[in-house]
Amino acid sequence: MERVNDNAPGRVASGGLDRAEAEFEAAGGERAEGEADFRVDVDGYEGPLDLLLELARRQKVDLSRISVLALAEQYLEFIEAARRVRLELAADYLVMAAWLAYLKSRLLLPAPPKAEEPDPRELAASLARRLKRLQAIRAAAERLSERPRLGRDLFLRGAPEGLDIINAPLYRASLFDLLSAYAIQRQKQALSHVSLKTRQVWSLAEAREALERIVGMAVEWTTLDDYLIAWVATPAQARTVRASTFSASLEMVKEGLIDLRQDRAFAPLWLRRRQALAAE
Amino acid sequence: MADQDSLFDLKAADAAAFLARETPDEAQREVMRLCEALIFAATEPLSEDEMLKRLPQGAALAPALAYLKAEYVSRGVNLVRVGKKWMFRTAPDLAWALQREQQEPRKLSRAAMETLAIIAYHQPATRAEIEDIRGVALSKGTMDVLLETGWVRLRGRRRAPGRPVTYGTTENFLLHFGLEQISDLPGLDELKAAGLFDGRLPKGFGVPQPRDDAGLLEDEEPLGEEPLNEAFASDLPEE
Amino acid sequence: MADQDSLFDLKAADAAAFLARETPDEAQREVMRLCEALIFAATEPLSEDEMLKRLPQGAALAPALAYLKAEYVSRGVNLVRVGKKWMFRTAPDLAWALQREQQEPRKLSRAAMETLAIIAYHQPATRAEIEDIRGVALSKGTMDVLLETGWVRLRGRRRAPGRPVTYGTTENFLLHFGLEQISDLPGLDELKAAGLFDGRLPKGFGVPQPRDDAGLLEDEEPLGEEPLNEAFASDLPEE
Repeated sequence: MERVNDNAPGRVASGGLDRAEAEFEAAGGERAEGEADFRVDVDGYEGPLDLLLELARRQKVDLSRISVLALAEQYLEFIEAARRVRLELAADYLVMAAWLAYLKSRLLLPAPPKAEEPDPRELAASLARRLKRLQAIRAAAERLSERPRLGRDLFLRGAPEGLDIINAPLYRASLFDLLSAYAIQRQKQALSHVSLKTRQVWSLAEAREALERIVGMAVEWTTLDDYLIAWVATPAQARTVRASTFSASLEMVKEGLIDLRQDRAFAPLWLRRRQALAAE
Repeated sequence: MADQDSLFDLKAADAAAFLARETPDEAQREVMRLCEALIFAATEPLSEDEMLKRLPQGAALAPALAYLKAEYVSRGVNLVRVGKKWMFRTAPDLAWALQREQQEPRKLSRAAMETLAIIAYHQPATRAEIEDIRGVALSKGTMDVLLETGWVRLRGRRRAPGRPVTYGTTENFLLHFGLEQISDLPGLDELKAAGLFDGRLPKGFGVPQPRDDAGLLEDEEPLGEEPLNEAFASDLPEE
Repeated sequence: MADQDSLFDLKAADAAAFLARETPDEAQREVMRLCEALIFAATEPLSEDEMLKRLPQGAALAPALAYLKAEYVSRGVNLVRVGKKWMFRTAPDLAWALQREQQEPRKLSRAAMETLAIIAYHQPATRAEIEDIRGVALSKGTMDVLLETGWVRLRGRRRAPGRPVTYGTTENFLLHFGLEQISDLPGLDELKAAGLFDGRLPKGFGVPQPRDDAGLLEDEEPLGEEPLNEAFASDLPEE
């Protein structure tokens, strides 16, 4: 059970009680004269112990000198009154009532010959102790909540500069890491050099660019090999240079830039700038 | 050098007497200046360990803090200790000038405040002990609210049938309520003398001192990994 | 009361003289306490107007601030005026204590590890040589990290076109990897025996005998003062 605040209706184990309905005048003539009607609001109590403490306070004596018998009677009257208005009471109120009724009868009756049951005086004292303990914790809670609070009464520095921790890196590596990094990378590199030995290839674009430079000079029939293969290519490149140049020359013939002739199969290729262009 | 521990509770008159008796030398003055600057600059209460890490080797921290505390007792800002941590904060009697209108801290319900008080004065406390003192069942919401404030923590489990979870207060609790240590709780001595919080102990066994140490008591054990079979399973801090 | 404006720039000696001459009375002490708390708790520098709003009617602000400032001059925290606003600030000479270095362990990237190994075995090595051996371009970051470790140093320049910087290892390198001298680095046979190289190596593959002589080799010359025209100009340790 939790009470949201002192006034709002709280949730109560009995559940669904309308506050207005829960409020009623308690029967009882124990009140001091002049005191306002003892209006009991079940919602206002946090359980039977809380109610008992409130009733005990009305005895206006030190809790250690309280009359537990009187207290039990008041509680039972309260419960009786609540039942008369058909107020549904939480089970723990009724359990307490049953226990207090038992305690009351034990306090009033002479002790049974065989004292097998607990001494009623002990039980009463224990109840008084519980009430005292509840009252004490209430007072403690009160004192605690009256303490100056941080952020309300006490303030820390509004704008602290802050303490810096500068993280200086501390590198760690083992000799094994170092050696294996070295070995792995050198081995990889050594092997990839062998397998990836690339052939040098003259691209079509490169061949065309070279050819265009040559054409300017080739007013007369000239062999392709004389210019390109001899001067540009190393022996290893000869084939790719010849192949790419031939393809590029066919392109240029098609565009009407040069003439191309070959006297017989596998004979040298002759190349000449188109006459019309040469005349310009 | 006077007994330092007693200085940590010193009042203005004690402080004046202490300062009249003891005068820090130049080296101590310098350690004091450093402590002052460090605690001032820190965004949170500063532990003595952290201070030592930043002070020159062999600096005498304890006397420096004792002097500083004494010097600040009568000022508008006080040096206070919470557990093993230090901070400056405004003097309690100046609250009226500092209070900021809009910032009213959320008020705890009476149930929550009482539960907090039981946990504080009676810790480590189990749910059953809290319910026994208050005479009503403890709602899950109340405990949720308290855990949310950061003032209450789950400490461990009681070595008892059902291994119930034990609750205690945090350093934040001390900080928030301006307590240096848990034994500074108001009225604690009277309550102990009256034997009112001997809940689970038979009479004559003495009264347990509230404990909020990080370590567990003899009758406590770690929370462990098993699911909480309490009604408060959801109280466990999220991982 | 001395001229207050001059007090706002006062030094320790002036402050002592001022405090010896002037003693605040009890009322002034209370205003000082309030100012102290207000400035302390404020989230930004506090103007005198704002202070006046929270002080009792007729409080003498200026002398209180002058006293306060003088009292704080020699402390670890100083009261300073910025324009017409006031704030506490840790004493400038203690800035060193507010920063603390903490070593944070870090691992080298694979690229950095490989580069370090190549420098160790092939030193003195230029950037081009490292790139040639690794088969990939060397990023600036990698070399920065290696220089930061303190294991790699700039040795000099190669007597070659472009006069590229040569890199070598440091004494710290030997220390960290537990080597007495650089020639203790295992050779090809030892590396093979350790299973680090498998058998598939091309003919003529070798591992150099590393050397890290402090002196420059014949084909090296001092770094000199000319600016580094390398891509790694920023690799040079800061002055």
